[in-house]
Amino acid sequence: MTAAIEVKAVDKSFGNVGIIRDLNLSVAKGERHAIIGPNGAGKSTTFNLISGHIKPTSGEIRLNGDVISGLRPFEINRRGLSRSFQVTNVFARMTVWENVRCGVLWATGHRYAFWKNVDNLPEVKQRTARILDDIHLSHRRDVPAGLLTYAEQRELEIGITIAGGASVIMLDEPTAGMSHAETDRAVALIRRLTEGRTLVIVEHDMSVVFGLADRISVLVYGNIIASGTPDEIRGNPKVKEAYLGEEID
Amino acid sequence: MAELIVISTLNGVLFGMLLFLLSSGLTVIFSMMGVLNFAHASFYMLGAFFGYQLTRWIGFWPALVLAPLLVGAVGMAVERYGLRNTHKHGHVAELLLTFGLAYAIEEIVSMVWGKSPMDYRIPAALDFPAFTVFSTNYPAYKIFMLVVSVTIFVALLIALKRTRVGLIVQAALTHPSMVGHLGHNVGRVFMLVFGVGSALAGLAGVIAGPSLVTQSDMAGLLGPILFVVIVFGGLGSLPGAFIASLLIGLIQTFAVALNGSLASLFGPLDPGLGPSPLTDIWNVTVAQIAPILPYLLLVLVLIFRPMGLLGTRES
Amino acid sequence: MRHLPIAVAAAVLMLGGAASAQETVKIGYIDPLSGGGASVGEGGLKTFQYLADELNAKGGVLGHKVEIVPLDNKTNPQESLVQAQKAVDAGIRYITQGNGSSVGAALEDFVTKNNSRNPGKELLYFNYAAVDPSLTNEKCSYWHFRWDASSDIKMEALTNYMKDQPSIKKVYLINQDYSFGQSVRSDARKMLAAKRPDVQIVGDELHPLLKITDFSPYIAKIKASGADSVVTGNWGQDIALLLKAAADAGLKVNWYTYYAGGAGGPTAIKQTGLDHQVYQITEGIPNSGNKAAMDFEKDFRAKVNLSLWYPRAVNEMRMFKAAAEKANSIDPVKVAAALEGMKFDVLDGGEGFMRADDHQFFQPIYISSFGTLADKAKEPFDEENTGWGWHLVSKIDTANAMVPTTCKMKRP
Amino acid sequence: MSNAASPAPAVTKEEPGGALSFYGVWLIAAAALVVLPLIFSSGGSLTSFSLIGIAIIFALSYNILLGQTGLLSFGHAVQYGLGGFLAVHMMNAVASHNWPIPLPAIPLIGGIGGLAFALLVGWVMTKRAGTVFAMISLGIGELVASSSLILRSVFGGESGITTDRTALMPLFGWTFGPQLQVYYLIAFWVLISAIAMYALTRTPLGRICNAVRDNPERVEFIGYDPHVVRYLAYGFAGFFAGIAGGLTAINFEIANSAYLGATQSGFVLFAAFIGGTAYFFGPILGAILVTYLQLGLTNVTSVSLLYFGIIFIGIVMFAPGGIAGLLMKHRPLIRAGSLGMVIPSYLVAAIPTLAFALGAILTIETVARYSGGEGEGSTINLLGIPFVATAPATWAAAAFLLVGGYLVARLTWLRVAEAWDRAATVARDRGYLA
Repeated sequence: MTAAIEVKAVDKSFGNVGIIRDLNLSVAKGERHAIIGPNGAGKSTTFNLISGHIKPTSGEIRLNGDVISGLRPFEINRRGLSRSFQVTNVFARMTVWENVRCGVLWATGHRYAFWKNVDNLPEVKQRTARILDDIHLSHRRDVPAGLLTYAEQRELEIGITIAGGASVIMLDEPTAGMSHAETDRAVALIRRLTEGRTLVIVEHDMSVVFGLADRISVLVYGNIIASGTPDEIRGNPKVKEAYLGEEID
Repeated sequence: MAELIVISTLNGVLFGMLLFLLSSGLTVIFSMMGVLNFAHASFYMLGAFFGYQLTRWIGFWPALVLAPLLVGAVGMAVERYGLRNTHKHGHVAELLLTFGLAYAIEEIVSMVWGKSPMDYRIPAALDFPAFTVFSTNYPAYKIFMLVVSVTIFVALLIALKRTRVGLIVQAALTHPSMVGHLGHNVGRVFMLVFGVGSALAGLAGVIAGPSLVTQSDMAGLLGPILFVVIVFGGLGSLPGAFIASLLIGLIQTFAVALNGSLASLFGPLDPGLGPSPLTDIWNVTVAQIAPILPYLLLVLVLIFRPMGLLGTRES
Repeated sequence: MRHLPIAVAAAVLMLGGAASAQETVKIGYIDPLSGGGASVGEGGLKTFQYLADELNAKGGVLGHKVEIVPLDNKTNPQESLVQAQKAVDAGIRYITQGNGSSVGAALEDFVTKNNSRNPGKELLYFNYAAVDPSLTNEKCSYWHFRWDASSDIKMEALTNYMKDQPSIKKVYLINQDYSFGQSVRSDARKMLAAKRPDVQIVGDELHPLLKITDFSPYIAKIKASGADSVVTGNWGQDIALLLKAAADAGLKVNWYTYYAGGAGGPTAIKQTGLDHQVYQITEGIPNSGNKAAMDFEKDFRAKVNLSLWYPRAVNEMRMFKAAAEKANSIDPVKVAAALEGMKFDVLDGGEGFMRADDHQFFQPIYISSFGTLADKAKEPFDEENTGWGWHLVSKIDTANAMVPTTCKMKRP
Repeated sequence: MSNAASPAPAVTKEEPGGALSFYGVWLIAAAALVVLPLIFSSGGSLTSFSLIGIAIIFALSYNILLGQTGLLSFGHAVQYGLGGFLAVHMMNAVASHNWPIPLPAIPLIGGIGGLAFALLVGWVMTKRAGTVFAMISLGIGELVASSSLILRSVFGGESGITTDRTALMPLFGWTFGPQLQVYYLIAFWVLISAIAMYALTRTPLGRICNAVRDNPERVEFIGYDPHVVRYLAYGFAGFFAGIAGGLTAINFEIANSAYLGATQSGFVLFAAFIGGTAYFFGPILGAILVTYLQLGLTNVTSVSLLYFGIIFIGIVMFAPGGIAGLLMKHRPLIRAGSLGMVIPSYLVAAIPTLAFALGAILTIETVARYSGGEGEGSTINLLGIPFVATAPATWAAAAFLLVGGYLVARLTWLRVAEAWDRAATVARDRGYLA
């Protein structure tokens, strides 16, 4: 079986500074994969590389077996990969309902249609409503996204990300800045919504990581130093030395 | 012919340096604050008019110093009481504010000074031919303009390398997001940069006023070319702005000096064809299209190099 | 025109429709009163208001008071049409305009259409300064009358003068790149070739209209060509800057111009020190030597604080009165009929006439040079307080300032 | 659809069951357009209405860019003008060949002209948004306006190209000579263009345009290419601008290079922004107001453009939502019934604000008279009171109104802000404000 995501020997440098060096990563289909590492290790850069936000200097990235490195983000998205952002990145002046619906439109085949009434598309309507329900924002459907609370915006962020029905979901620190209660809710949400899909997640909160992930990769200085199940990672001396020893005691 | 080349080169470099006096301020302001100051050419115009007025009152030399300072003060006031309050509404609102300002300044200037060209004369001390090339005089005042522009250019370079604000500006040019981390002083730095940028534009106005025309439409004539310069050079790139300024200055001057048209190159078209866009294009001379050359260049550069000559930034 | 409080009232009027008593003869003055050409437009307005006062002081036109209604067109053809429509809506039957042949063409077209669509509400268009020959040739209209000499008439007169000047050998043409500049250029080439085939055209330049801030590259070209005379139709800043750049570069040639005397021009010439090297071709000059004209000039300057830049406006208004009296009516249709072919003694002396074929007024043309005035008693008028003034060089009689027309006049 | 029916506080969305009110609005608009010239039948008002109608289409087309897609264009008149030129050429061709095309179809040709040019240059222009797009649109605008003077055979130099709208075949006995018939032609196009542009905002493309406006980066990650979205929006804006240009050509029977220039581009930006870009009806308000001021202000002051500039700056600084934004701000208060809490403070603030405005007007007019060289004896009529421009009393009055008005207005506006807070709190408590 081909892996959902296959990163092979990817390098990325800005100017002379190499941020990612010889990155290799493989995420199997249906797997929940967490990427952890200290600040500045290149986690977000890795996300940006895979999702097409930036182009690798060298190396190759495959999605479900197809080469996607060098493609534009929307091309990658259309092939079934969707990502969220670390900094909340919603459509601030549009309502919650419209935010999610925008995420649904391409996937339901309406694309750039200018001859259809967007309010009269039953499939779009149902799907949007279901997602709103899923992210518990139905009661806020007509509020402009910019006016939501922080936690609500994070949930909306996830909603937009999954709206298109992508098979691979990438979440960049989905619980950052949340309280304990909110985090628990978000984790449950993520677990439920990514059922049957491939999930790649970057997260600082180790309880989230170890609670959620099937496999974990540890990124240090732009390089994966270890990859394995949570237990393997816990026991890996290299990880302990480079990362866990410092931050998790 | 040699005469034309020498004179055109001098004029072209001169015009280019004037453009750079303006585009450097515009570029720095844009890099730091993300605002493209639409009213920048209006500050140039204000410089010329202040220069004219002060010259009548207290003479050219004091005006040369005072007028740019005044324009700088106006610029700082615009930043402090206008842009700073508009910042929360985003860059488009800021751009629109400066657009409205450009409009208002032009109207105020023509209200106060009228629409006719001002009798803004070259100071007597500089009103003599500096040298003669093939029997054509080259005015000393133009040499003076060139010297002032180059001096400012050098001073600017030194200021960027040696002063604290200069270092901040440099950091902003390379890493725009850095500016956010300047701390509580950011407002003062912005105001200062905006003031210096406006003062530079004002200085360009003071020295260009007597040589070119001092009139209430001078901002409208120069403004669009200025934007071409900075987009062409690459938004936010100071070296890019420098190259683009000189290039456009030279191109515009040399285009005027050329007589060629397609008709003179390939011979006239069959007169039986009658008027059509083809005959229009065929017969137009390079000199006639000189003023639209910058815009043609802009389109070309955008097709082949959307970032501009030395630009690195997406938008 | 400037009563702020009426902003609201005027608005209501605009919607509610404004009709007014026909007791006064209203002449809509459609010219720039704001925007780039405002200073010129204001000068024209004052001239016409002075002339209206003059008529009114003598009992008006057939007992009707004459009123000038200012309508600001910002030198924009489209805005002119809005203003013309506004004039029609306000019951105005005469309009006058001068600045910009493009505006003139638009108005001529408007008047023609309006008069054919709204019989009984005819509008006459008195043109006092739009000089594009096409207005009285291919575009000619029965409802349009032009008092200014069109650019080809002036060129005819100028070349008739130049043909007797053996010192002119190499001529350089520099003009603004638009219809007027182009007709100056092509007429100059055609007429010089016919009258002085030995004269060499050493340069023929068209530059963008009102966009050049530094003419020194052009001056370098003129210098390189070895020209002894330059012919230019440039106006506004394009003539002032051209002369300034010439003086800077030390270019010594004679300048034959259409509009060097426009606002700011005399100051610029004085500044450059080109004493009697700049010639202008006009239908009248202040120092013409004609007593009546010079008395008029004196009174005009005293009251309006301007030099009389539009002697043709004087002819226009006085001739309007004469035509109305001839027709014994202020109805535009009758006045138009009376104007056709009408002979008239112009301000500066000599007879002119309104040719029926194309409604172009033909009149004596003057060539004058600008510089120091030798005899202050004979030539009392200077310009813009420079101490310099226009000196009569040559007067070309009406007969030598005639051009044929291609107009096929459609009469109602 | 259980979730959608959950009791949600209505915030900005119109009430359900909108179909009736939706069609109702357009029916009322249509009726108003028909009846208007019957009430105000003078030639002057017909001229004004025709111009306002054209301005409405033009401003709405501009808002497809600025309000819907977030593209600030300084060269929108290019599409408008080219549409006008194509319409004029078409009218002349139709007249000379006796083609059976009636005049009311001509604006469509103008629209196609605008669309064609937009599609031609749009791909390069819309590669980037924001400031760069703004500058490019400015450059293209200058390029086209200047080129039009070179390509004389097409654009007719500065005189432009004239045409005769009555030379086309009459439709149902209408020759379109009288302004009234032209008005109805324009009104017809205003209605269908407005409906079409409104409908466009309700399509998938329209919504994605909004998304691109809000966050072009994010759009890329939901499958859309923002470049394509901007390009399509640019095309639509060009199409409707072309229709407006075609109508202008019919109205004036002339097209000239001024149609393409910066003044027109500035006009439409003013109209859309002053009206408010965030709401569909904003640019309509703006077009009406700005056209109206343009026609009326020039009669009463020589510095009308300065007032425009000041109004524009005021809107940018204090009400970036434009007039529509100001009006809509009060909607939750009206619904919550707390509007009454702010009205008194408005009334109190109105007096010094008006005094300040009058002081500003008096100052500007005095300066204008003075430098216009007509200072001596010239009077400024303000609210029926004649002020002599040269009299020190006038200067004193101006200074007093300006400074006093400003100081008092500042205090009263603070009270307005307090009243607003209280009213908004009430509205929030009652669930009408998020």
